[in-house]
Amino acid sequence: MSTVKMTVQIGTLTMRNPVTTGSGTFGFGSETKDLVPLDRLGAVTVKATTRDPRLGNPPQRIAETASGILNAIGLQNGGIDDYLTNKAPYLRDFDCPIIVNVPGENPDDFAYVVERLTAAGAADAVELNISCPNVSHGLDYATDPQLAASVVAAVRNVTKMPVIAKLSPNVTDIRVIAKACEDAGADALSMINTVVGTAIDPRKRKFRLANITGGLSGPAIKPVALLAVWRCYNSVKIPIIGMGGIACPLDAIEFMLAGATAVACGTGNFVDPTLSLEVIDGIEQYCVENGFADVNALIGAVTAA
Amino acid sequence: MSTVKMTVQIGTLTMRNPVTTGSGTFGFGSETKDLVPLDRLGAVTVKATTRDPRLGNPPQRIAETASGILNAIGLQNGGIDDYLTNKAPYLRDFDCPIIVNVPGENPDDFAYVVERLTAAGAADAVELNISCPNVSHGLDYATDPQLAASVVAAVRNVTKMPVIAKLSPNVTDIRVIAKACEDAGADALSMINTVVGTAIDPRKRKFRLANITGGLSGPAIKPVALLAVWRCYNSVKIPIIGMGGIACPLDAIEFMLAGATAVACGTGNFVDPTLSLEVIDGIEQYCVENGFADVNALIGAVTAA
Amino acid sequence: MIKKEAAQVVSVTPLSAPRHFVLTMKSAHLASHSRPGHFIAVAADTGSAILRKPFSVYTVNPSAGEISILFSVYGPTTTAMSRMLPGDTIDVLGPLGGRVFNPEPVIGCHHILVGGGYGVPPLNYLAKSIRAVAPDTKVTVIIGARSANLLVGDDGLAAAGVDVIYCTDDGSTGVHGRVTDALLPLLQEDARVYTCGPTPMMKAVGELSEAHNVDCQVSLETFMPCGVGICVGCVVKKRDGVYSRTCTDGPVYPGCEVAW
Amino acid sequence: MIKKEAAQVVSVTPLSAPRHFVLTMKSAHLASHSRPGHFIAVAADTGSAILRKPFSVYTVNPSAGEISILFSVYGPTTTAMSRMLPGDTIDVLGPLGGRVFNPEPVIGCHHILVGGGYGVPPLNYLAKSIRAVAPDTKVTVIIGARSANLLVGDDGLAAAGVDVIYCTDDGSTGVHGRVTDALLPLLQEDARVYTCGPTPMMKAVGELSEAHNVDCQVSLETFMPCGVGICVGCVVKKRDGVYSRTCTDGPVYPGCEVAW
Ligand SMILES: Cc1cc2nc3c(=O)[nH]c(=O)nc-3n(C[C@H](O)[C@H](O)[C@H](O)COP(=O)(O)OP(=O)(O)OC[C@H]3O[C@@H](n4cnc5c(N)ncnc54)[C@H](O)[C@@H]3O)c2cc1C
Ligand SMILES: Cc1cc2nc3c(=O)[nH]c(=O)nc-3n(C[C@H](O)[C@H](O)[C@H](O)COP(=O)(O)OP(=O)(O)OC[C@H]3O[C@@H](n4cnc5c(N)ncnc54)[C@H](O)[C@@H]3O)c2cc1C
Ligand SMILES: Cc1cc2nc3c(=O)[nH]c(=O)nc-3n(C[C@H](O)[C@H](O)[C@H](O)COP(=O)(O)O)c2cc1C
Ligand SMILES: Cc1cc2nc3c(=O)[nH]c(=O)nc-3n(C[C@H](O)[C@H](O)[C@H](O)COP(=O)(O)O)c2cc1C
Ligand code: FES
Ligand code: FES
Repeated sequence: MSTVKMTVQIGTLTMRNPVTTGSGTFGFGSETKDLVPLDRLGAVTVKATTRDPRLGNPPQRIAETASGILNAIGLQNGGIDDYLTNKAPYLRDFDCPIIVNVPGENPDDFAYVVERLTAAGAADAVELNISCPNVSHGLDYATDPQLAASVVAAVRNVTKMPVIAKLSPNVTDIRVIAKACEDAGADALSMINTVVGTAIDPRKRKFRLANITGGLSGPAIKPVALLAVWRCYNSVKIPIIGMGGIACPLDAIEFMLAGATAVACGTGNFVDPTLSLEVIDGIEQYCVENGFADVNALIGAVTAA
Repeated sequence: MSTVKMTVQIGTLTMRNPVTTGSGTFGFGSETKDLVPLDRLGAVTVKATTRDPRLGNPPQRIAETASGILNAIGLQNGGIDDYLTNKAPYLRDFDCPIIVNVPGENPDDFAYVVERLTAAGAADAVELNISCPNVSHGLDYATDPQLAASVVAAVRNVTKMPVIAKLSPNVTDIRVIAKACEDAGADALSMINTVVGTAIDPRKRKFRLANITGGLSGPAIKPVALLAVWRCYNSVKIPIIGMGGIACPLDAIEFMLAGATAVACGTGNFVDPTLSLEVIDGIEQYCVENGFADVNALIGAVTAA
Repeated sequence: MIKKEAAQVVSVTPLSAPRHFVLTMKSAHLASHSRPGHFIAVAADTGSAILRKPFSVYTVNPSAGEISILFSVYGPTTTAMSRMLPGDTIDVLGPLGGRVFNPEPVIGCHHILVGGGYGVPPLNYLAKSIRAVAPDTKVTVIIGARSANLLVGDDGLAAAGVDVIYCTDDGSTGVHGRVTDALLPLLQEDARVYTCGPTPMMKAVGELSEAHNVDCQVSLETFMPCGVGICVGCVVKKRDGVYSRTCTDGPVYPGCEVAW
Repeated sequence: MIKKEAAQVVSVTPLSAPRHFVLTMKSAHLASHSRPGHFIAVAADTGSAILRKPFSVYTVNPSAGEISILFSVYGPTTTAMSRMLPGDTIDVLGPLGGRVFNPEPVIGCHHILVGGGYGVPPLNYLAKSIRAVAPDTKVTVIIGARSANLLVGDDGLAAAGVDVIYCTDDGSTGVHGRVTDALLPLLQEDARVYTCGPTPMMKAVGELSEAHNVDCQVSLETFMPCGVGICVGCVVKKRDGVYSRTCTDGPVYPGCEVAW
């Protein structure tokens, strides 16, 4: 057994290691139960849960691009009732903090879902998905500091759980939104959500996605995500959960060096559902090999070239 | 010989085919003279030319990322005098329109360089680089519609040449900037410039670029570029020169289907300096195979999935 | 139980159809747990193909601890697979699929399997496994293709006592026409239909069966980004309006459930 | 004249140093136009390595129309190269380099070539070509490495009448010490130094030569994204403060021009 201290803090939430899953890329934890014992994760971040059930967008919902994928799932989910009845009990069987991703069309929606989660004790933290590019108006909240703050404030009122604001890279200056969320009472930030884009099938002369636009994720966006983390790390004091293109342990290290306190494996789970386990082990090994007794020493430790 | 009509119009500029080069990715045309006869290109877009010579940023200036590269060249160039004396005469020996890329720190800078180019007849169109992420303040003009318009207007005053505004993807809504440039008198838009990002060497725990941040280009950004083109195609009436990750003829077709009148090969030139020739031939062949007598029929011809 | 394995490649054998191969790998786990309709997801280390690609189980050999898949070379993953050598390892996840072919009751029916393209491999496995359980049960496999040289996947069917009917669009072999032409006369009371292949074909087979009140199971081959139910990217619309994950709710559906 | 070619691979031969190979290809063009210090840029179709990677010309055989490069396996490009088979094609651009080694006047000097790592291949070519022009001229090659098993690239030097001095950090063969230890006693009036290898080594060799008023040519091996002068990403700072493109203004510079 190594003696590296692997625990990190996201507000009042203690993670046994810095690794969680990207919302929407790991289902509700049960799908890959044969492959990933949940109690090994720092936390499990589950798929978006909305006030009402959502059908989602018609297929084609995903297209492959160079070192990435575009997705336009459209937040298909069974709604908060379904989550509380059918998903939370399973998740609660594991010694693993649950982060529930919450989208909404207005501050009340967000607050309603968070209130239900709080009352039921069915989450250990909430991640406010103010930045989903695949539903109408899904983006507005993440592109305007006042709107973003209004969502955070509404949720802050109804829960003592750590509130994590998930930011979009599709803005001129992500620091402005980060600061607004911090000031409104967010305990942490998670970034980045997907980058808007599209793909065309030149032979058919049609868009590849039924929704036309989608969100780009995967290794292609890692440079964008790393810069977002680094910039926010230097602008706010609250911890950051970094994600965007993590495909191996060293990618996760890059995020921590850029200023992330924790990281999430997203699209990488599709290629290898056991990626998070590999990343946990890899981070620990990196600490051992490089003489870090505490994984927290990596946070923001990058220096100029 | 095929009978496909390949000429396209960028304002008053006639291109014999829709293919030009991305500024900064093809030097001043002479470097690859053994490989690319300039008079085969629709136009040659040369490296940024500033009022005064610029040293550029210290190395490391380029880093490889997944399906892309980050660059922070910092606009190294000899200035307008050097261009007029040492570069333009060479370029003028070819039957190929010259588009000169012009950055600047304020509207006067832009106007000064364009005035000199106009007076000397040393360009056939100018591309205003209001969006270079690698110099201080380089981005401001592309992120604010009023500032962008002020540059276009200043240049519009001093030249009859087609004025092309080169837009940045690092904004919340590129359509707003596009519209502002159109209203200020731009004859065309070119998009996209690079996407800001960074990369870290996890073993050394240092940034890979001396400049810390760089501009991401290459296939990784193609989905972002295609959407920018499609959105602007539906928002403005002036023609668009599309670029971002073109690596083969079908990529160029995607850009035209999304609404680009012409396309530029950028980073792809580094992998294959003859890429533009391949793209020209490939577009023509695509038209033949798909029954298009005029390449202009491809522009914006994409339909829903 | 789904496992991720670095399975050892036993052989990669080219077929007579151009660019088609059978890849056999060692995997005691897959060999003992794969049922007809199950698939596996292959991650080829090609650098550019970031997603796993699904392949139906074609043959299983539990005693040798081996399974095979049959594939045609299309993009980076299948190109890499075609270049693998015996002794190489192949990164596979499986067996995948939440609902597979259900031929019960096996006895007393005429099982008609209708396939085309890469829908043939799982039907081959299904046909042979029905005959293995019930050697007297009538099993017919109808295989369609544009032309004779594109027909694949009848390996060992005749030997297993399965009737095989070929249909080609150009008449270069077998029935000159579509698989539905061959299917129609067989849609008697005892018929049960299973189909896998291109969507238009499955739709036609499903609708024809439904019109004749014949039970039809369709195995959908949508684009499956993850294969394990976590991306919700592989959905098909069902007649009740719900989008269903074909990887874990399928790939096999009652034909009458699908909103084609 | 720079050409882009799909050259035919003649052989890929492993060397005794681990993961080192010599790749020989057919190219009449490269064989007749490559001078010592020239390099070629290889695009391996690996899917993920988007940039070409530069490799110094190691040996040329103009009569056979063949050239060789010597490489060690590091990332995707070199991995792909190591797996190439005779008859495969390799996508190369070359010869590249605006300024190459200049050994003129060849006669009357003691040419001292100091290399390490992948700086050895071009020096090997230079040493042999000096001896070919002036068989009586004194040529010494000093090759440094951490340890004996990492020494590469002395192929045919002794046969060409070149003195070879090995230096190893661990003393496992030759001089126990750095290349500069071996160089120092040779820095006489007739000496001319050429160096290629890791930057700290070249810096030390350049400064030592300069201190002894000996002319020194350094061949820089910076990261070269395009290799043809169009990206301005490969620059080195010169003492006059200007950033110079090592691909087309170099790769060879007078040591005294470089701001190390
Ligand atoms: C359940 C199931 C079982 C299958 N069984 C077999 C089998 O037994 N044998 C067989 O040969 N094939 C089978 N397939 C199909 C197989 O998965 C594809 O042939 C495979 O994806 C090709 O991979 P590739 O890497 O060679 O090409 P790809 O790299 O996948 O193809 C190149 C491009 O096409 C895109 N693409 C590929 N497939 C699709 C799609 N369906 N929709 C949209 N875009 C797509 C990719 O995103 C990529 O951009 C099956 C598919 C499914 C869903
Ligand atoms: C003029 C010149 C001549 C050369 N001659 C030889 C030779 O004869 N033999 C030989 O073995 N090698 C030679 N090299 C070095 C050779 O180009 C590298 O070994 C090669 O880049 C390795 O390619 P790869 O694809 O295997 O690894 P890469 O894919 O290039 O390496 C993996 C990662 O490292 C990064 N990387 C690689 N090199 C650098 C660098 N220098 N600086 C920063 N990042 C880097 C890449 O961007 C990539 O992310 C030469 C280099 C130059 C400039
Ligand atoms: C298929 C898919 C579905 C996603 N669904 C959600 C979601 O419901 N809520 C959310 O906040 N982010 C969602 N995301 C974004 C990811 O959580 C993550 O922020 C993003 O993909 C970047 O990380 P990656 O590159 O590692 O995937 C989704 C991403 C993908 C690919
Ligand atoms: C090394 C490098 C230098 C560049 N220099 C300039 C420049 O001087 N002016 C400019 O407007 N764009 C510059 N660009 C941006 C390109 O012209 C192009 O807009 C961008 O790279 C996207 O296209 P690509 O993905 O095909 O490279 C540069 C890009 C690269 C990679
Ligand atoms: S393929 Fe991912 S949910 Fe079905
Ligand atoms: S490598 Fe591109 S200019 Fe030198």
